[in-house]
Amino acid sequence: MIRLEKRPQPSRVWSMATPLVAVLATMIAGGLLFAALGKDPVAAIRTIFWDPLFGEFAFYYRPQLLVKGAPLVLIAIGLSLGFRAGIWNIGAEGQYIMGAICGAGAGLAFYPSDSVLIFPLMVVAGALGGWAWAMIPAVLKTCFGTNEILVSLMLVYVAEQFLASVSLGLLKNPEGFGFPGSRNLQSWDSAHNAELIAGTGMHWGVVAALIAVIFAYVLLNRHMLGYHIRLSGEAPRAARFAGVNPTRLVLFCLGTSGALAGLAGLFEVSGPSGQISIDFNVGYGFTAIIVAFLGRLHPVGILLAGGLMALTYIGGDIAQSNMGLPSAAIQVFQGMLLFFLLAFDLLTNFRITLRMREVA
Amino acid sequence: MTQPLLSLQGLTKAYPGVVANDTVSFDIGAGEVHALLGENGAGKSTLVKMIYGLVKPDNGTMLLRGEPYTPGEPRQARADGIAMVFQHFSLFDALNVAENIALGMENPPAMRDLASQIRRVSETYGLPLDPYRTVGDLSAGERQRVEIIRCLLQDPKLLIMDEPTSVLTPQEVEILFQTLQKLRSEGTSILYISHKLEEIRTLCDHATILRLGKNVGECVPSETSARDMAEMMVGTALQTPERSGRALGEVALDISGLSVPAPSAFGTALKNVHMTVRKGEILGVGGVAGNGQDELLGVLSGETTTAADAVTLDGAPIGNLGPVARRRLGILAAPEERLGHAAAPDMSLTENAMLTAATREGLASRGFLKWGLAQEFAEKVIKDFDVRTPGPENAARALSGGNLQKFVIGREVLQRPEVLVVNQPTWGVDAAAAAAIRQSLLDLAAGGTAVICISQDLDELMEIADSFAALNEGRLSAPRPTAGLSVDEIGLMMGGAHGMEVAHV
Amino acid sequence: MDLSAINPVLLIASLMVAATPILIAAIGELVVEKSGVLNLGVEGMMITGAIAGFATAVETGSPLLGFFAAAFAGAALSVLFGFLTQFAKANQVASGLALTLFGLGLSALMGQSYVGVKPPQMGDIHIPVLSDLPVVGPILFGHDIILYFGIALTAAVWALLKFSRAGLILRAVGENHDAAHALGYKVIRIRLMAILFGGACAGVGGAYISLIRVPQWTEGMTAGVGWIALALVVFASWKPWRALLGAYLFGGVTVVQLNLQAAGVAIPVEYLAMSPYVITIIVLVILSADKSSAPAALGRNFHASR
Amino acid sequence: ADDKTKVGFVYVGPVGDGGWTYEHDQGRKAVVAEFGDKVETVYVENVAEGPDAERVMTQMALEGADLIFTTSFGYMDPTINVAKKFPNVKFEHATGYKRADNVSTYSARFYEGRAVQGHIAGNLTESNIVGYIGSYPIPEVIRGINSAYLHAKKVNPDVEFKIVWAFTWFDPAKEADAAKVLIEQGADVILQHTDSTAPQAAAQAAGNVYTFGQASDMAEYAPKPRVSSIIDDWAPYYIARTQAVMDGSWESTDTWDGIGAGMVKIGEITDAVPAAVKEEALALKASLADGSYHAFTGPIKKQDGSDWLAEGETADDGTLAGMNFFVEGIQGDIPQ
Ligand SMILES: Nc1ncnc2c1ncn2[C@@H]1O[C@H](COP(=O)(O)OP(=O)(O)OP(=O)(O)O)[C@@H](O)[C@H]1O
Ligand SMILES: Nc1ncnc2c1ncn2[C@@H]1O[C@H](COP(=O)(O)OP(=O)(O)OP(=O)(O)O)[C@@H](O)[C@H]1O
Ligand SMILES: [Mg+2]
Ligand SMILES: [Mg+2]
Repeated sequence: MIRLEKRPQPSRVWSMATPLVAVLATMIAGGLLFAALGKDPVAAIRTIFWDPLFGEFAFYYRPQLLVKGAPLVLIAIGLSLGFRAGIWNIGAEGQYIMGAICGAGAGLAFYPSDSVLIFPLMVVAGALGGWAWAMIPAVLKTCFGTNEILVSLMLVYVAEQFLASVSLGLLKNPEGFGFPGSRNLQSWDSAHNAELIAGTGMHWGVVAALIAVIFAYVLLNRHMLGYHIRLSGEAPRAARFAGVNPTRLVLFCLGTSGALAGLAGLFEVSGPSGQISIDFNVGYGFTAIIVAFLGRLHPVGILLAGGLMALTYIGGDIAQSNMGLPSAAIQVFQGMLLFFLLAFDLLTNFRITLRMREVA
Repeated sequence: MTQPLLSLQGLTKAYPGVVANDTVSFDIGAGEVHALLGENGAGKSTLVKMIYGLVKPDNGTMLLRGEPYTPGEPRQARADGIAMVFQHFSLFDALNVAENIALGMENPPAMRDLASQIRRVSETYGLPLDPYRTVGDLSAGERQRVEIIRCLLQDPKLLIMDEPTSVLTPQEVEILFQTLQKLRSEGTSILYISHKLEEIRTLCDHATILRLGKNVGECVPSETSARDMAEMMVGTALQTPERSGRALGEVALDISGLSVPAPSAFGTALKNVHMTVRKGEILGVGGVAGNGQDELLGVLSGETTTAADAVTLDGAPIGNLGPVARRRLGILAAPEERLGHAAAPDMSLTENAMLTAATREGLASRGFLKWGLAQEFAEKVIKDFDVRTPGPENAARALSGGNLQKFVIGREVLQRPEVLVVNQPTWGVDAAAAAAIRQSLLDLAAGGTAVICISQDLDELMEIADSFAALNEGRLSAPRPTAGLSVDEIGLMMGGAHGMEVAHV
Repeated sequence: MDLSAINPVLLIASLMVAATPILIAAIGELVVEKSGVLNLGVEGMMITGAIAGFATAVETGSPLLGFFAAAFAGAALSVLFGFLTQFAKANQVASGLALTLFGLGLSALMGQSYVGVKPPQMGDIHIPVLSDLPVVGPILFGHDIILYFGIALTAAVWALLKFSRAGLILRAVGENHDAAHALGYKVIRIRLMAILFGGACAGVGGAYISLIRVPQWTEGMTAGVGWIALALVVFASWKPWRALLGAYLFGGVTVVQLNLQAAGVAIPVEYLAMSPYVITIIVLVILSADKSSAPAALGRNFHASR
Repeated sequence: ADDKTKVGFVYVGPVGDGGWTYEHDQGRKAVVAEFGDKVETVYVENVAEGPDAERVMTQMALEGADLIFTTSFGYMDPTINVAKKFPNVKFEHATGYKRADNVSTYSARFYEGRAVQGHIAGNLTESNIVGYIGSYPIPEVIRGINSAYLHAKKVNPDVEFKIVWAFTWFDPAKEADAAKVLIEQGADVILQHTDSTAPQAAAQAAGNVYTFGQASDMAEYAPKPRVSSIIDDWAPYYIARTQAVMDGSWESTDTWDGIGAGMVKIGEITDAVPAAVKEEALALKASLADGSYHAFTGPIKKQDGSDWLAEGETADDGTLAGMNFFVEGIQGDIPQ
């Protein structure tokens, strides 16, 4: 008979080891899936995990890992603060969109100025846009007790409609022959979030993501506010007893995650993506939720998880093109990764004992 | 002698790190009221859970009316005529009385019939209950009636009661006893768990005493003194805390005319509460659980804020200040619920030290935390209060209840409070540790601290408090000096019998 | 603008169709949440049900078999969630999201050879006389059988929760799992059954989209309906009839906005397009005051320390 | 293996979308069928517009692709960016307007097909209400609406278009709703610029309603409600361009082909259409194919009544490419 026994305290060893075990298990189960689809499993796993890092064209893919991973990490860091406190913002996608729209809009209002203030202005506007969008569920929650999961999610759909609307109207490129989409910010130096060092993939969004990781680490481990965030998540009543004001915490957590998502949107629209368009958003806000959990809501974990997730995307695309794996298979693969991680997490908090029941 | 109703033979149950029951054997006769005694953690609840089929023994056998009895689940136990009133209520706040009772029955009749049965039985036994009321709105005493009636409706042959009186006023206890006597006269056996030895002496025919999971003795309670029984339970001689006579200073904390609405759907509203505590005084607040104890603590600790002048400290209004500001002024508190309120279960003791000590112990500067200092403070608490744990890096939930309680009380006491509010300071703590905690409260008071001790343990309050007030449905009675207060008077202060009546025989 | 072009009878009939997949999925989730479990994977189970039902209907030629297969597939997927949350004690929010991600991928994989295939048709039931009544005929009696199944399911779940012992036990488990355990109810087993039921309902809801409402198979075709179903449960304060009302309201807003567009009403299209979501938020705010029947143990995992 | 020509395809949707991406993938398969061992094709589906597209194109170029088709408007800037880095790789961008030495653009004149549909629709409608399901109000879609309207109006002066914007490229349930709404409001012919068969099914359920296949033939709904269709047929173009790369004759071009070149096909007109109408429609198709007739031939006024094309004048490609106005007679505004 298999029995679970709660450990007196979480096992440190397992909390480090489970992500690795989960990745291994995913490789095995994913390999089986690929084999079932008639592909060479070993080659597929190698293509996804090895080639982007050490393959022939790694010089190109490694910087791309930063480009793909940065927005994920930036958003996930913000989300993790709320998740730690038991505040569930799952509408980061909407905040990302609104950040991009506000940031790009603020910049484009001054087109074609070459002031050096344009980009900083856009950064501020982007953060504010995401922040404001997240404040809607925050205020509704604190004033009316409305469920923030659902409100933030509904606002994603609203933001998507809004994005379509500005792509076709307000922000449409006047020189774009009537096609939807804004001017390309990549070709406007004062608004372009260019690579800081050419060929490295390092742009301001990557810098911001790294700063966010450090900031979150210090906040959670060294600062009263971060301590209160953790406390609220683990024991809300004890948090109240410690002096935490739940309303302020909700506003802070949702506001911060919104602002970071908005920043991610801004850095993306002014950099790698370049323009506001109907299909500007590509699901970073949702993927970041997965990254946050994959990183076990820990800043360093999120950094690694963001990298891992980016790797599966990039490697997945390579596998599609080189091996003909359908993109759905990659999606299933990513779902498995999360499943395994959640399942193996069990080992951190529980001890599994196998024993024969003696006959009474 | 006739065949016993239930015979336990060598029951053993081990949990990781603890042997909760170690080859326990005894018999319960038909129509007998059998007491099960023992300190906290001695294994009483575990034992009755095995009888009720909730826990499977590792070893040993049970015989019911001479037949082997191995209940796989509570349903089977109920079918065999065994009913149980749980120590921690097994009730559902959002459901009504009838639904709660139906959940505890095997084949409940249709709701309408059940409701009339509930009315009938509850009246017969003097425990009036409205079957359609929502349980969350009931007082603790009424909730227990729900549990008891749930059992009575099944015509039990053996009724197990795990600490039923801790939530009752003395008058209610009196009535409960008459109910139980009536049941006994009808031939029902009762297995009765309580820490209140005087109760056991009046009620029970026979007692089994557990210590550290082992059966360490039996006695006939009416023929044994309470002190002897206590010493059998603890295994050593008991010492009572010293209370040196001390002079009371001026008024430290004053509450006047405070009313607070219930914080949640199933909470209690505080109504027109007046209270003053002087420096060096220990004010005992008694009352049955669920009459506003948590809410009162919340108002004092700052978790619930009120109009500024409703609460004053040394004459200064503080009612609008939150917990942190109050700590800065020296008002500290230790809530009843250790895990989840006083401490965060999954955090280490160091982190839990930070929980309340950051302000007064200077564990943070400009919001940045000094974990080194926090750890030192945690170590000091562990050392000074004899908290048994490998070290401050352990999670709070890895500690036994008593040790965590010592940590929680120590954490507040060592911060040199001006006013200390404690709720149930020795709940679930063994006698020696309880004595140490009480002593530390007395020492604090001797040093000039005003102490408010909220407790359901009247003996405890009589032992340490200078004056006594009782909470009853959110109202606080006027405090009276403890010296010379009789149990009857206390009972009346606690609200008397709360509408219970003597069983109609 | 020509509002007279909008025929209220047809509008009601079509909003009933638009509401049915949301309704069925929401009723399933309502039962799950009543047992104290929050499964955010509705979207993933719906889309899996959509393809499983579609494929089965195409292969067997029977839409009804398709619906059975969809229920089975939805339930099968929910087993994963049940395992993660009930045995591995994983966070329910994360597990639900994982389920959605996985379901979207899996359905796409399963559906590769069903793109562009036309499914067998599920006939509307025609009740002589009744279906031909003016006004009420088309509204009440001119639909397919699954639509009626949705309404019957609502009624059944309502009755079950309110009057039956099973419903009482389910509510008890969602209210206080420790107490339920102490009384001898198998918390994990009951929750697993609720999760399975929720999965089956989500599957049927998904298949309604791919077999009746659209009907065809395309990847990602549920397009967020699962999330709306989740919103609906809260919105309905965990009351089945209110879920029905909510589903009709949401379906109604969607259909009405298209009607207004077609009638040329001068409200900017993008506002009309976002209106269902905005209205959902507004109603959520209005109804959030009523938490009376929110299961107290919702989202908390149970571990019996035996 | 290096003597093989490697052709890459970047798709915006899944190949299983049954519409836009599906048809491009049919084109890819035609290339494989045509050249067999001499080519190797690779594709990546579900590639988001923006940096992901740029990465996937770069990856294909790095891995030795000789020719890359990027099949969505949003890939325009990424295509140009990547093309700069790989001067020896040829790029083909669909529906855009930016070209370079190694970047061609290509698109199809769907509006020619819309003209034929409009002609049939104008004849078939009895309620004189034609429903039109638009995705987003972009030039491509507006062009189609204008073309269909002009030709419906020509045969039926009383015809009226009811336009519903779905504001999504892809949401079968919403498309179904939109079709039902239009039918309920009196439309007996539905034109669609969205890719699913949901409107066909709705029309079939409703009974006496006509529809047209879009992007693919949707023949499963023939002969009625689907009476004809516009089919994207990229195969001839893809084969020709691959051949050009093999020959070394590839040059940067701007291709905007219609019925004549076979890039736009008119699916079989079924017998649900009266023979006379069918004949006229085929004649219209023929004249569009041989260039003797342009779908936008004056006199045409804009919606606001201002003149656009004078008698006999035909629209220039520039205006058509960026078309952002309705022609006279269409009710309602283009959402901005
Ligand atoms: N589920 C469990 N897992 C591990 N240990 C347990 C569990 N339940 C009880 N124990 C341990 O078994 C011992 C006996 O507990 P039990 O609850 O039976 O004591 P008790 O005599 O009823 O105490 P109290 O007077 O506090 O109710 C304690 O040390 C307790 O910590
Ligand atoms: N539910 C549980 N799961 C796991 N371990 C438990 C559980 N309950 C108690 N324990 C463990 O059992 C041990 C004894 O706990 P308990 O609180 O019952 O102690 P106790 O015997 O009552 O001691 P004290 O007199 O100090 O309260 C502790 O180490 C505790 O971690
Ligand atoms: Mg204990
Ligand atoms: Mg006990």
